[in-house]
Order: sequence, then C-alpha cells, then structure tokens
Amino acid sequence: MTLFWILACVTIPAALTVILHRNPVYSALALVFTLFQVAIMFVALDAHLIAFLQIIIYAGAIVVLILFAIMLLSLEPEEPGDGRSSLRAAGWGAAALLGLELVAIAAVFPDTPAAEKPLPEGYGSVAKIAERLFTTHLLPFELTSVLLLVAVVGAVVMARRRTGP
Amino acid sequence: MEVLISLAKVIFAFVIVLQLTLVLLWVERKGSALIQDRVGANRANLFGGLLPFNLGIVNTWMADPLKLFHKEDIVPADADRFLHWLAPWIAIFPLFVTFTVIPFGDVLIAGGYTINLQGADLNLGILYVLAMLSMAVYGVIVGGWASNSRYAFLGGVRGSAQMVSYEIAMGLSLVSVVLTFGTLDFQEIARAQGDLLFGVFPAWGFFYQPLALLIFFIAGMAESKRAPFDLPEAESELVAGFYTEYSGSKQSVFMMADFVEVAIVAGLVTTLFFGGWQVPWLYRDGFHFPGGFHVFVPSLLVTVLQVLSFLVKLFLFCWLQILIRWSLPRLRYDQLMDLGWKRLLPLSLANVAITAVFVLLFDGKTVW
Amino acid sequence: METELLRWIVLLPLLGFFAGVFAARTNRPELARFTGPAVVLAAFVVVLISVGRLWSLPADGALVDKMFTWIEAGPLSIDFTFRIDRLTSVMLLIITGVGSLIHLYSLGYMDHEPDVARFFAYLNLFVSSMLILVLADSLPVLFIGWEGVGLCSYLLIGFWYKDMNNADAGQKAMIANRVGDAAFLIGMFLLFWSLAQVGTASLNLQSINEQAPLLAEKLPWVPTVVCLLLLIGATGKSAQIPLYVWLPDAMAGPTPVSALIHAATMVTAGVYMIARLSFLYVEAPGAMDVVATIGALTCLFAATMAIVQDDLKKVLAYSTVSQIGYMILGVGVGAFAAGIFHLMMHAFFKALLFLCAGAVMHALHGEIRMSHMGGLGSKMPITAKTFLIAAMAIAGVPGFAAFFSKDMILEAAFVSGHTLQWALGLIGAGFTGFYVFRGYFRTFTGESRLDPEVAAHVHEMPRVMTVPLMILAVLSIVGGWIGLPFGLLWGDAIGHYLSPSLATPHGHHGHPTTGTLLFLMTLATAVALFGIWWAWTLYAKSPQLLETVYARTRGVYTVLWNRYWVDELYDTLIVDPYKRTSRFFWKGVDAVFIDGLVNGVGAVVTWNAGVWRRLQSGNVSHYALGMLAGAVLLAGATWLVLQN
Amino acid sequence: MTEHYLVLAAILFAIGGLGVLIRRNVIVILMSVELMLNAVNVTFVALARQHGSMDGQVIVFFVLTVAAAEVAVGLAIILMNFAQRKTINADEIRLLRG
Repeated sequence: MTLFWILACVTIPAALTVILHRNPVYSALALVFTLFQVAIMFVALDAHLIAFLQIIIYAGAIVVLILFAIMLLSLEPEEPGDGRSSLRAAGWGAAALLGLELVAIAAVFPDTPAAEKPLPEGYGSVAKIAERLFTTHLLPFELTSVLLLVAVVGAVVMARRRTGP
Repeated sequence: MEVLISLAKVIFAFVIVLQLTLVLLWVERKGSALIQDRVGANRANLFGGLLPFNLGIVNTWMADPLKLFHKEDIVPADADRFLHWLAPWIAIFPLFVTFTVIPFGDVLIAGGYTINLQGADLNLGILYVLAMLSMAVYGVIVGGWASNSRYAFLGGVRGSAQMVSYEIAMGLSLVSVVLTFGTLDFQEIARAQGDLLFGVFPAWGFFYQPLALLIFFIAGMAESKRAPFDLPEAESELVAGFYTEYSGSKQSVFMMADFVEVAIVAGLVTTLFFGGWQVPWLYRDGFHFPGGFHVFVPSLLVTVLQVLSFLVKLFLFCWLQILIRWSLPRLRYDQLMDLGWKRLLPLSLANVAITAVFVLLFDGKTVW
Repeated sequence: METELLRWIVLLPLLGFFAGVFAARTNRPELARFTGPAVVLAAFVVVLISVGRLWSLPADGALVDKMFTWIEAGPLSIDFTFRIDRLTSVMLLIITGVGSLIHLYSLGYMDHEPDVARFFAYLNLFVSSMLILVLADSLPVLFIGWEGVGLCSYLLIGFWYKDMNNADAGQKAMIANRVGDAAFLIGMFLLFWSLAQVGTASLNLQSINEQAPLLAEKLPWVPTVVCLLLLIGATGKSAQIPLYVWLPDAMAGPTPVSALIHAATMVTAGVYMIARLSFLYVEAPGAMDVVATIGALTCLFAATMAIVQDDLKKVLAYSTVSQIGYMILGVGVGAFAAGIFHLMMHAFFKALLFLCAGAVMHALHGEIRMSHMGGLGSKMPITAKTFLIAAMAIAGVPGFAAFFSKDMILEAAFVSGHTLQWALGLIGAGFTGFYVFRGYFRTFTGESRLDPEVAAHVHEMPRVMTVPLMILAVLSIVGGWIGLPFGLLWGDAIGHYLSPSLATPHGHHGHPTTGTLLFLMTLATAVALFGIWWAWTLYAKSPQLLETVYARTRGVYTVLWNRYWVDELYDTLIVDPYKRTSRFFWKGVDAVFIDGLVNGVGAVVTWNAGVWRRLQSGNVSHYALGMLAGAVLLAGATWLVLQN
Repeated sequence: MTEHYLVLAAILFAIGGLGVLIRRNVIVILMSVELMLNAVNVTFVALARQHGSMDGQVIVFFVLTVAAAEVAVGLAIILMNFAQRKTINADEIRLLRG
C-alpha cells in the first residue's frame, strides 16, 4: 500500500508535467518517467512481463521516437494561452468532470470483492501469457503483425524524401 | 541476515563493475599504448621510481580521477542547466543496475544459508537487461540536446538512432538464445551450460548459437558506442560528440558509462555463450573429466573457482572489445545503418526461425 | 472398414494437376509429360490395392475413408467421406484403368502440342473430379465431382480456345450442363427437406437408400419428383434427350478427351448416379418408366442421326449418345447391373473407337471427314484391326462385348413389360451395326479418297499409341464374358458381383423361359447383323447402290442430316426469347429504373452532406472536445446506473 | 487495492484528455494520448489481477503494439506536414474542415 501512495504521489505530478510543461522535451522526459511509474504499477499488480515490455517498447522505443521528432523540428516553447481561452476552459471543465466521474465510478464499482482471490499458479509469467496469446487470442495476435507491417510501410512511404515531380 | 546477504551480493556486483571500470581505464591507456607501440601513461610513480618499470597504475587509478573530479564544471551559455546536469546520471544509472542480474557463481552453501551468487535473481533477467539498456539511450540524447551545441546535438541524434537500431538485432539474437535454453533467467542459462556435448565438450551457448554470439557481440559493441561504431563521439567530425560540452566530473561519468557498458556486454557474452561462471568439467564435488577421471575439490573452493572463472572470462571479453576498438577503423554512418538493418537484422531473424525449427524438431531438448 | 488409403486415389491425380499447372507456368512440358500419366497409373495401383482389400470383405462390405466434417449446420451434417463398395469398385477400375491407357496414348497423340502441360493438368484434374464423383459418400460431395467433371469437360473441349468454334462448343457444354445441374440441386434440396420431414435429415447416399421405402410410404410423391429432377441432371451430364445437343459439338476437343470424358467416364456419370440411388428409384416406378422411355428414345434417335454423319468423330459422338441411351434404358427398366455392365463394355469399345479415330486424325494431319478417307487399312493395319474389333463389339456380334451387355438390357426391357422401349432399342441395335460398319468401311477399306499429299505421309502410330489400342481391343473381346447368359460357365458374374450394391425393382415379373430368351437374343443379333450386312452392301460390296438409296430417301436424309433441326428449335424457343428479355431488362429496367434509383440516392446524399459538413471545423481540438463530452456523458450515465 | 489503482488510472486518463484539449503542439497531443492509453492499461492490469485472469494483460500487449504503430505513423504524418507547411500547431492544421 505504501508503494501505491508513493507511486500515486509521483505519477500524478509527472503526468501533469507532461501536459503542462511548455518545453516539449521536458514533456517527453516526464512522459518517460510516468511510463516508468506505470511499469512499476504493473510489477505491483503481478504483471512482470507487461512491465518489462512497457519499458522496452514504450520508454525504450516510442518515446525515443517522439523525442527525436521534437528535436528534429527544434521547436520553440509554446506561449501560453493565445486566443483559445474558451476551448481551454471547456477542456479543463470537461476533464475535471470526467475525472470526478471516473473516480466516482471506481469508488462504487460493484465488481470489487473485499477479499482478493488467491492468484492462479504462474500468474503473469511469460509461459502463461504466451499460452493465452497463442490460443485464445491467436487471431488478434496475427493481426497485430499485419498492423505493424502496415504501419512500417506507411511510415516509410510518408517519411521518405520525395524524388521527382 | 537475508537482507544483509542480498545487500552483500548487490554490493559485490557493484564493486565488480566499479573496479572493472578502473581496470579498464588502465587497460585502455596502457593497452592502447601496447597496441600502438607507445609507452603510455608513465608519469606519476609510486615509491619514487624504485621499480625498474612504470605500469602507469598511479596515473590511471589516482591521478586521472583526481584531476577529473576537481576540474571546473563548465556549463555552456543558453544550455538547459537542469537537463545538462541530469544527462550523465540518466546515462549511467540504468547501466549500474543492469549488472546486478548477471550471476557470478553458482549457489554457495555456507553456514546453513543457500546463497545464489547473483545480485538479484530475477526470472525475467534477459528482458530486464534489454529494458535497462534501452533506457541508456536517454542519457545520450538528452545530453546532446541540453548542451545547446551543434556538435553535441548531432552526436546525440546519431547515438540514439544507432542504439535504437542495434537494440533490435540484439534483442532478436537474445531471442534465439532464449529459445535454445527455454528460460529468461540468467542463472538457469548459466547452469544449463554445465552439461556436456557428446560427453566431452562443455555445452556452452556458443556451440549452439554461434551466429547469435556474433550478432550479439557486434550489436553490443554498437550499443556501447565504441570503435568501430563510435559515430556519436567521432573525434574527427564532432569533436567529442554528445559530450563535447561536458567537462570534469560529469564528463568522467559519461566515460564511466562507456566502460560499464563494455563490462555489461562482456558479462552478457560470458553468461549466455561461454558458460558464465562454469569451469569445464567442474561440478559441486570437483572435476569429472571425460573418461571417468575424478578430482575432488572442496565446495567452498569450487565456488571460488567459479567466481574466478567468471571474472577471467569477463576480463577476456573486455580486453577483446578494447582490442577491436584499437584495431578497426570507424564505419561510415550509412555503413553503420546498413550493417544494422540490412545485415544483422535479417540474419538474426533467420537465426530465430532456424532455432525455432530445431527446438521443435528436438522437442525443446538439447539433443546433440 | 476404415482406411486412409482412399484419399490417395483422388489426391494423386490432384497432385498431378498441380504439377501440370506448375509445369505450364514455368514452361516445362517434360515434367507434365512424366507426371500426367504417372499419377494416373499410381492411382490405378492404389485402386487395385483398395479393390483387393474390398474383395477380402463380405459381399456387402465397404471401405470408408472419413477425412473431415465438411459442413455442419443445424440438422445438416456432411462429412467429406470416400467410400468404396462393389459398384464403386467397377467404376474406379474403369476410370483409372481406361484413364491410364488414354493418358499413355495422349503422350503420343499430343506429341507436337506446345501446350501439353496444360492438357495433362486438365486431364488429371478431370480424373481427380471423376474419382471424387464415384467415391463420394454423400450427394453434396458427389456434386463436387459432378461439377468438377463438367468444368474439366468445358476446359478440355475448348482446349484449342483460339478457334472461336471450339470455345463456343465448350460454352454450349457448360450451359447444357447448367440446366441439368439446376434440376439436380433442386432435387437434392427437396430430398433433404423431405427426409427431414419423415426421418433423419441426411444427404448421405447410404442413408438416402435406406430411408427410401420410408419416404415412399409417408410422402409418395417425393421419390417420383426427386427422381425426375435427378434424371434431368443425368440427361445433362449423360447427354440424353433433351439435353444431348452439347455432346456432338464437344468433339471439338482433342480426341483423347473425347475418348476419356465423352465416351468412357463423364457421360456415364448419370447412369452411375441412378444406379447409386437405385433404392430410391425403385420406389418411384413412374419415374423409372420415364427414365426407360428417355433412354430408349435417345438410343434410337441418336442412332438415326449417326448414320448420315460425314465426320467420323461425330458418328462416334452420336453413337455414344445412343449407347448411353441403352444404359439409361437398362437402369430405367430396373436392370441396374445390366446398365453398369454395358457402361463398362462401352468404356472399352467406345474409348477404343475414339482412340482409333484419333490415330486416323493424327495420321491424316487433322482430317476427320470420311469423304476424304478410305483404304487406310493397308497403311494402318493395327488401327484398322482394332477398330474392326471395336465395331464388332459395339454392334453386338456374338461373342463380343455388347452382344452380352446390350442383350441383357433388351432382355430386361422385354421381360419387365416395356415392350415399346424394347422395340426402340431393338431397332437402334440395327442402326448401330449400320453406322459403325459404315464408318469402318468408309475409313479403312475401298478406294483412297485422300489428298495425294496427305496420303504420302500416312503411317502407323508409334507403340505408345498402339499398345493402348491393343489392350482395349482385347478387353472389348473378352470383357463381355463376365456376364454370360443362361448360366453358362460362371454365368452372370457381373450381376452377382454388383447385386449387394443395387436394388431390385418391386413387382415380380417371373422368370422368362430359356426359349423366350433365346428368341430375343437371336432376334437382336439378327437385327444387328442385318445392319452390318446392309452397311457392307452399300459401302463395300456395291457402292453403286448408294446413289439409288440416296435418291429414294432424300427427304429422310435431309431431316437426319440437319439433325431434326433440334438446335434450331432450341434457338427459336429458348435462346431468342431469352435474348429479347435480357435486352428489355438492360434497356428498360436497368438503364432507366435502377440507374435512376442509384443516382437519386447519390443526389440526396450530396444535398444532405452539404447541410451537415458545417459541423466539421477541421480542428482536432474541437473533435477531441466532442469525444470527451461524450465520454463525460457516458461516464455520468454509468455512474447513475451503478449507484442505483 | 484494485479501487485505488482504478482511481489513479481515472485521474491519469482525465489528465491525458486535458492535455489533448488544451495543447496545440501536435506532438504533445500525441503524448497525451499515450497517457490516456496507459491509464487504460493500468485499468486492464488491475482488473485482470482482481479476477485472476490473464486476458487483461494480453490486451495490454495489444495496446502496446497499437501504440507503437500509431506513434510511427503519427510522427511520420507530423514530420511530413511540417516539411510542407512549417507548422505543428493543431489549430493551423485544418485542411479537412467542411
């Protein structure tokens, strides 16, 4: 439980930094930090494999790409609030409302028995997850490979320097 | 007591790394001198020149660090001061914690305790290593960006692109190793290599996965950004790459990160492909040579031998990397990318496929 | 008995098909020249092994190979199963045995054909489909083969598709078969529906045969309707009245194709199907009478057309229609075994006739008009002798194949009281003797009417072509001895062999006396010999008579020469109205009504979009706000629901 | 325990949504979307643990893959857009307005 409170106290400011910091590089680094915290949450929730994948894929690859893009574009820090104050206000309002509602739902969520069931043997292990992945979820798994291929081809085609007309 | 033992193990792993960086610093200077037919570090000397020769140990182990840590820390104008300070620590922290999962010996049974000689026994060790190594890229890219210098920035971008690219081939080569041994746990992999092939040879990973060894070693060297893959810090083009604007202790931390990475690559190669702490034909109760010849060795001594064996192999592979660094010319950037994406990646993919077929054919058993 | 052997009978030719496609794609004719005949021979060997195993079982035993469940939907459950019983074993031996001989013959016949790989690929696919047809354990699986052979027939008729006539002939076959297949499908659906009413819903052949009496008892009209619908299917595939028109045109294909598909195997599928469902057919005596009548009519009708044809292959084509008419007559009068017996004999002598015709064509560089032949016997002795044997076999010269089989059918027709049909068949027998010997004399004897240039190159065929001819010739002689009359020696061996697989018709007709049988046999033989004698008189002994006969029968001749104008009749009755209706639907319904509908929908959508597009500001944040607002509403609703 | 994580995930999700709304930098918007995805992932893993079922973790695996594909394509679009129009301001990218 202590771990949770520490995580909560660190994650929320980090997440706020992501969306509020004017310098996108800081946003990205804060995002990495947030993702790390989420990975630790996964470990605490007995999802070790997912935690490592989170770090390898999200922190190790995705955010690096984002950071790359930010640096290549050499962006100036964003000046706060010019001419879209109504949208900002609406955004704050909607997000706050949504957050409140979700918290309220989580608090009254019916399907949360007080005593936790003991976890099955090998819960969250590579073998068990792989078993689910290659039996019950085989079709989506195969489809992800198609998705990735499409994404790779799409990204390459778009990012390629145009030659000719 | 348990906590103390764990702490001792982590500290031991940590000490190995720190000491190794010092030794490597010395080897790098004196060894390169040897390779290039120079004298090398020979100024400061202990005992006022009582010895007939100077190994340069004082230079490299005391004078250099002292100098580095006392130099003025210069932060360029317009640099992002916070990130400039943060970058070296981002670079070195994941590397330090990586070494804790590499086992340096089998279990030690002493005083009623069974101690697993491994900093932290994690059953997803290989994933952990991949995760931590993928974090190291942030030090480079943030350091390069925060310096507000073109050289540094270019070095940072080069470095991160290089590391992200080679991570893939590295991860895939590890996949075939994982397929071969059927586990992600370093200690189990090391133990599995205690078997014998044909009853004679030690069943080291490199017999099963020579191609993976090659790919992993090359990719590992590229990950540590050392020659011939030192594009991010290419002196002749980028001054010193991503740490051009670093000086003093911060710069020394970056250098240390390099050496730690060398040590990690050596440690991984040792553990995955060369039996880790295994000594050929040495078991808990002594040597069993092929042909039924048996020599008794006390259990404690066995452990000592194992740790020694690990350290010797570790050092050998560190030396091999330094040797390569001082022998081979630097690649061009397009050659680097070419090697990573068009050679190593397809090769490692093919290796995974072939390994998978073999594992299926032999029912996951190492029947050779 | 369960065995996994049977699937290989089908798979081997299928593999040959794929090899052939590969060879055609990569231009390696040698590969197809090897695999094409080899796989069929291999299939023949597997068939021999399987039949050997079948013979070690009790008489009503069967070999079964269940591969997988093909369709599983509610009460409908169809297994993809192959099954060999005694009836199937006869068919298998014919298909793979005669098929192997024809494949070997094709090696020589298609020697100069550049596209030989495609030829063998189609031929193998055909063999594979035909084997599925006879091995099938249920009607839908049988239908796969049924359609497969139709497809291959289409492909092979139009093999030389660069000539428009050949392509048209292929289409004609396809369309005529479609009509029959539609009826077949309706019959199959009706059968399934009615079985679901009275018993176990199933399309398994065994199950259908077992439930046939029950069906006839509960829903008496069903067996008759189903049998008639299936009969229409059979008339399409087996070229009977009214759907026979495609077969004479089908001679456009290479001659080995005519031998294999349009003589020995595919066209007999209808006969096989009726025999297979004999237990159902015997429950529908009315339908049986229709079957017998159609068979007898076709038999005579086609034989009359055969006597005037100039094209040797067309003679044989009409002869095939006529001979299948005998088989249909046989199964129609309840003599299923006799029908299958004649089917088997026909496979031997008709394949032989076609192969001889092919040899002649090959020697004359594609010339097939008999008015341009004559006197070939001396130059092609083996071909001439084997043709003569086949002609004697088909005409029913005593001791030869059709003497026994055709006689058995006519006997059964007479004995079962189908006197009219018997008479038609009897007259047909006379015509048979006439047209086939007319063909023989015009081709192989008398004066040579060849082009001198062509005549110089006439030569006997190579071994690879003559050996199959000789084997078939031997079979045409001795084949008939498996069904001897009057209990001579082993008696009616084929009938006894097939009896466990076939039904016996209801109603007892009593055993005819030996004297009656002897009289019938003598009569049939006399009629046939009269036909032969008449052909000999007109075409060999005194050709000058021909002019006189021709002058006296000019009217009849014109009718026959124009094939009773049946094709023209079909054009007027069906094709032209169909074209006019299509044109109306195109110009009237499609262009005005449907296009207007489509364009109208488009116009409405365009107008509507013009109204709603104002919502799209193009700004991502606005969309995101909309999404988030939706999420807020949803979450609020969820919360309210959960609270209560 | 599970409720706590669910609440935390809800807050993270709201923060991500807020980021999408108030920022104009497309890349930051992309990062905010990643935050939202992660919030959902936490929910999945927490509930998976609650029920002792691994399907929640498997779904996270798929989310990771989708996120990787999304970022690769998204960044390519952003870079190409920047190369042609010299902007990554979401307010200025509105070619698709009706």
